[in-house]
Amino acid sequence: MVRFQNVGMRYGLGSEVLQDINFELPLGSFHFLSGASGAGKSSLLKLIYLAHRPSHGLITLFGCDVTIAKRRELALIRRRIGVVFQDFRLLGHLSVIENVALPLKIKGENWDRISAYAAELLAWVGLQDCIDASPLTLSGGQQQRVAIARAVISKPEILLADEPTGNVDDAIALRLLYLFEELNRHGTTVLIATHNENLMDRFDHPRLHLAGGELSGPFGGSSRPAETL
Amino acid sequence: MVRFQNVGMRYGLGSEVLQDINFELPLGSFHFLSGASGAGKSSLLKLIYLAHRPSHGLITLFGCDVTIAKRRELALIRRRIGVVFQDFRLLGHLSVIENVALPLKIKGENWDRISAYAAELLAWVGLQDCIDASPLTLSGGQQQRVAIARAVISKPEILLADEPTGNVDDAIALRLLYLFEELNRHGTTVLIATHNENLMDRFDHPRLHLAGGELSGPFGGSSRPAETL
Amino acid sequence: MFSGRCDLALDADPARRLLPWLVAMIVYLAGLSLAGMMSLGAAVERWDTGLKGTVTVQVPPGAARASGGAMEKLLPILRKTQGVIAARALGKAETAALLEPWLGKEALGADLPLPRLIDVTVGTDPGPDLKALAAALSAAVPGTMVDDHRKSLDRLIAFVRSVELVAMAIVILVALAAVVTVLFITRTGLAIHREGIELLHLMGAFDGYVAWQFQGQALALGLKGGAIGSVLTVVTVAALSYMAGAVGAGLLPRLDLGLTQWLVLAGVPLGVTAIAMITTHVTVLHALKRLP
Amino acid sequence: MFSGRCDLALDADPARRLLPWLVAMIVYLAGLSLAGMMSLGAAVERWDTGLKGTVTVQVPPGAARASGGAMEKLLPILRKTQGVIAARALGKAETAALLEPWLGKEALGADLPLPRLIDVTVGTDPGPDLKALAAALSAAVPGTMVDDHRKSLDRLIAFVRSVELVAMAIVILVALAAVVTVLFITRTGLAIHREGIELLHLMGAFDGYVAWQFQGQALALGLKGGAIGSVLTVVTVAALSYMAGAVGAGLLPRLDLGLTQWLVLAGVPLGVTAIAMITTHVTVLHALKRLP
Ligand SMILES: Nc1ncnc2c1ncn2[C@@H]1O[C@H](COP(=O)(O)OP(=O)(O)OP(=O)(O)O)[C@@H](O)[C@H]1O
Ligand SMILES: Nc1ncnc2c1ncn2[C@@H]1O[C@H](COP(=O)(O)OP(=O)(O)OP(=O)(O)O)[C@@H](O)[C@H]1O
Ligand SMILES: [Mg+2]
Ligand SMILES: [Mg+2]
Repeated sequence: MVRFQNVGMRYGLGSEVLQDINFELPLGSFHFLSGASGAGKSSLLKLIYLAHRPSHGLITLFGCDVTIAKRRELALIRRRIGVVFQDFRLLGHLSVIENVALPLKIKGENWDRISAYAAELLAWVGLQDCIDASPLTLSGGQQQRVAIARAVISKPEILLADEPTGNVDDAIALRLLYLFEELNRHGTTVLIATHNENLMDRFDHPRLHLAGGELSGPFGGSSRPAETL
Repeated sequence: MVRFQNVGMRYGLGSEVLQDINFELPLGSFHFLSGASGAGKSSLLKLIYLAHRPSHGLITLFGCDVTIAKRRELALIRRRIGVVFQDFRLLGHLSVIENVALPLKIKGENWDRISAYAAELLAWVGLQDCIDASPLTLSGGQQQRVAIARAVISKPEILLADEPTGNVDDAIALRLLYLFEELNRHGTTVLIATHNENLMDRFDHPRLHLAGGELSGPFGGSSRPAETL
Repeated sequence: MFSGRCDLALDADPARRLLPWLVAMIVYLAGLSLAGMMSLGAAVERWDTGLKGTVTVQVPPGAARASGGAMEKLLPILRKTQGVIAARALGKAETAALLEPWLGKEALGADLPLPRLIDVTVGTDPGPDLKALAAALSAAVPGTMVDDHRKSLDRLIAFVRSVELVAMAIVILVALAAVVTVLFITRTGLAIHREGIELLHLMGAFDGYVAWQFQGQALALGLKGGAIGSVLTVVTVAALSYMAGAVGAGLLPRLDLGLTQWLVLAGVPLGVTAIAMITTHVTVLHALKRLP
Repeated sequence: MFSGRCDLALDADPARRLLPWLVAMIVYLAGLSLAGMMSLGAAVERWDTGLKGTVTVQVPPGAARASGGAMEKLLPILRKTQGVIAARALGKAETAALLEPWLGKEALGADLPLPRLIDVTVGTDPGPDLKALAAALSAAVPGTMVDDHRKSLDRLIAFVRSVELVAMAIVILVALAAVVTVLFITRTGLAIHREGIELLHLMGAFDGYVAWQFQGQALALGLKGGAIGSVLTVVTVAALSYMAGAVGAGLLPRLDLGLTQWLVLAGVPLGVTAIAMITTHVTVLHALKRLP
């Protein structure tokens, strides 16, 4: 599903934020990604959702080498990945439900087919009353839940969540993780970057740990570690 | 210091987010503010830092009724309040140290007097290496720490922090709270809105709790509850 | 619920309501300059061709009196000359009418002696050798002059041509202003909506999907502004045309435009719109290509 | 380290590099229209005052011959008339020079009889009763005409005035365009920097502190664009002036401007800058007043 081989990454001309990362996320795995603030968790996710290119090394997504993929292929790969951004990135001039439905709209799907599902999803994250509001009028935690609904609506094959519970209380955080587990049961590969030790402790999923630009942890969950490939 | 009497608040023509809030924060007190996502924590803080006006009731800051204060007086009151916004609100085109120094610059202070102190503060929150970077190139947790440094640099008489530890790990969160306690010891009145039960448990400060638009808790910390005023 | 394809709310920006007026003003200025240029051009053209085919032979009154039957001597010479198509002596009334604007009716009514004039129609390709002709004619009747009207008008035409150049420069400048304005608007739009664009890109939107949102707006903007500007232009040109007609000053170029020229004017808003679309397309795709 | 007072990086926006050129074009168009308007106005003025003070009395050649000593009869009448300041009979050479443009050198060289002309300088307040004068003169010498030059020029002046009106409309329009552009820029700036503005406000910045950041930028923008536009205007006007001078067409208005008029032209960029500053100030303060 996702395979990194000797991947390094830097921003502009700075020093390498990530060095020599090797790992594989098999189909249907569920991982946490931990690390101190500034360790490079978001950077690692950016590489997977193709917002940034590695400075060296090989990244394979869905069996496709992303460094040689064409622009249009990259767009199609991006559609198979759902992302919860650390800073939400909601569009303030669209209503909540339009924000949530955006990934499907980009795929060219019909609004009628979308809207019922989007509303159901919003109810699940506890936002049934805010469907037609602007995200700008929502509280921090509500915005975060909209971002999560948007990331999962297209039933992505890979779900990347960056600190998805930083602005909600523990009860909602648990509920959101159950949602991720539900998706995972249906085949989605999940990777969640978080600082919340408490939350990670409650779930029995393998943890990847970033420190000093290097990744350690039980790679691959139920599968072999990437080094041996 | 801060006193609310029968304060209600609504956004636009919506229903009341806060109803009949009564409390007082005495000089030098330290409170946590808890409540579910969307309960109105950020809204309550907005009333204190004068970003929003109450729909009814009386708010007194530094002994001054804010509904009748002149525009210029309000600006001067704002300068005595430091705020950590839930969404940071850093200016991307300024460097980190310029962002941190902004409150002092607005007061018209001299750059030379400012810069040494700003650098020291940034070192305290662990950002000595990012002084001249743009906030846009920082990780989520780093941005949050810049926002905190900016809120405290002018040694405000009131410090309001909205979910100031949502993007940092527990070790840094503790360090930040020690910073707030240090300020509090020097006389700053502190109010911190947070979901982090763990963190609140570690400190022995009174908690205000928001639910259903109403506030409950041991008002005033070491002082009398506001109801009896 | 979804309003078309506008994920970026480019039209929600309050400043955008001003933009059609900016475009309208550009179209108006361009249209006015173009109309002025074309009508000047048409006037010059008229003078030019009107004069090209005729030459006037003038016999001063004294000379005419001195050599009796000047006309009879001159006309045969003219008719024999190669390149001369027709030569016709003007009667007294015609001559008086021609001179009236210069001398006034009353002067002519008095006994002012008039020169005799011969109106000569010449071919242009090849034309007659006017110098040789003049020599031949003044040999026959001393004092006879050949006036091909050119000298007196060449200076005027040169000036008008330079005014035309200025008008053309203004048209080019205004087109440039249109490009700069559209570039500015597009880049501002890109700056305002940078995050939205990046988001759409990261969700897997194709470049065309994003570019179209900007282009569609440019189209609407260009058409709306163009329509306003065109109406203003037409009204102004028509009013000027009417005023010039009422004044009836034959000396001055009239603002009467042919069908082609009205079509060219109609092309101005379409041109501005096209410029807007193309500029937008190039700018947006250029910006998108920077995203990985 | 702090670059002046710019907390909002209004100039960091890449689109902003285009703005001085937009302003320059506005200044250029306004300047050109103004220059054209003023030189037309000056020409009309010249014609007007040049004509107001003089009246020409014309005695046709026949009449002059018929009543011997026409001058001796007419001059005393003129000098007695109220409002006439001076009356001077023109010599043959002067008359020929005056008529040359109409009749050509050669015609005058021949024995064309010339009318006799008297150049009369009249007061304007009160002027002489020209009708009564004409009657008195033609009673003394039949055929004498009084020409106050007005009729022939009034039509031309009317047309030129209408062209002037159009030029003025363009100046006003361009000023409007300047206002709209500045409004657009300011509002766009407000939209882009809304969060920054709100932040400064919440930190306790006074309204003037925030407004100044925008105004300072408008000032810089106006001055830079104004300078470019002014240079372009001066170069163009000078070039046109030179061309018109080279052509030497006395009929056409020359682009020669007096000191005052150059000062007015110099005022254009300052005016645009002032408009920019004021518009910005009003817009920003208006937006700020909405914040609690
Ligand atoms: N756009 C950028 N340009 C330059 N440097 C960047 C950029 N984004 C992040 N960095 C730097 O890269 C490092 C890793 O950042 P990253 O956002 O990946 O950390 P993180 O693990 O997500 O931290 P956090 O938990 O605080 O969000 C940081 O030192 C940061 O300063
Ligand atoms: N600008 C606004 N306009 C309209 N409604 C708003 C606005 N901001 C917040 N609200 C509404 O007010 C309620 C309280 O929001 P508030 O941001 O105060 O919650 P909160 O307690 O801070 O929640 P969180 O912990 O998720 O940040 C929410 O229901 C929200 O939808
Ligand atoms: Mg991060
Ligand atoms: Mg909040």
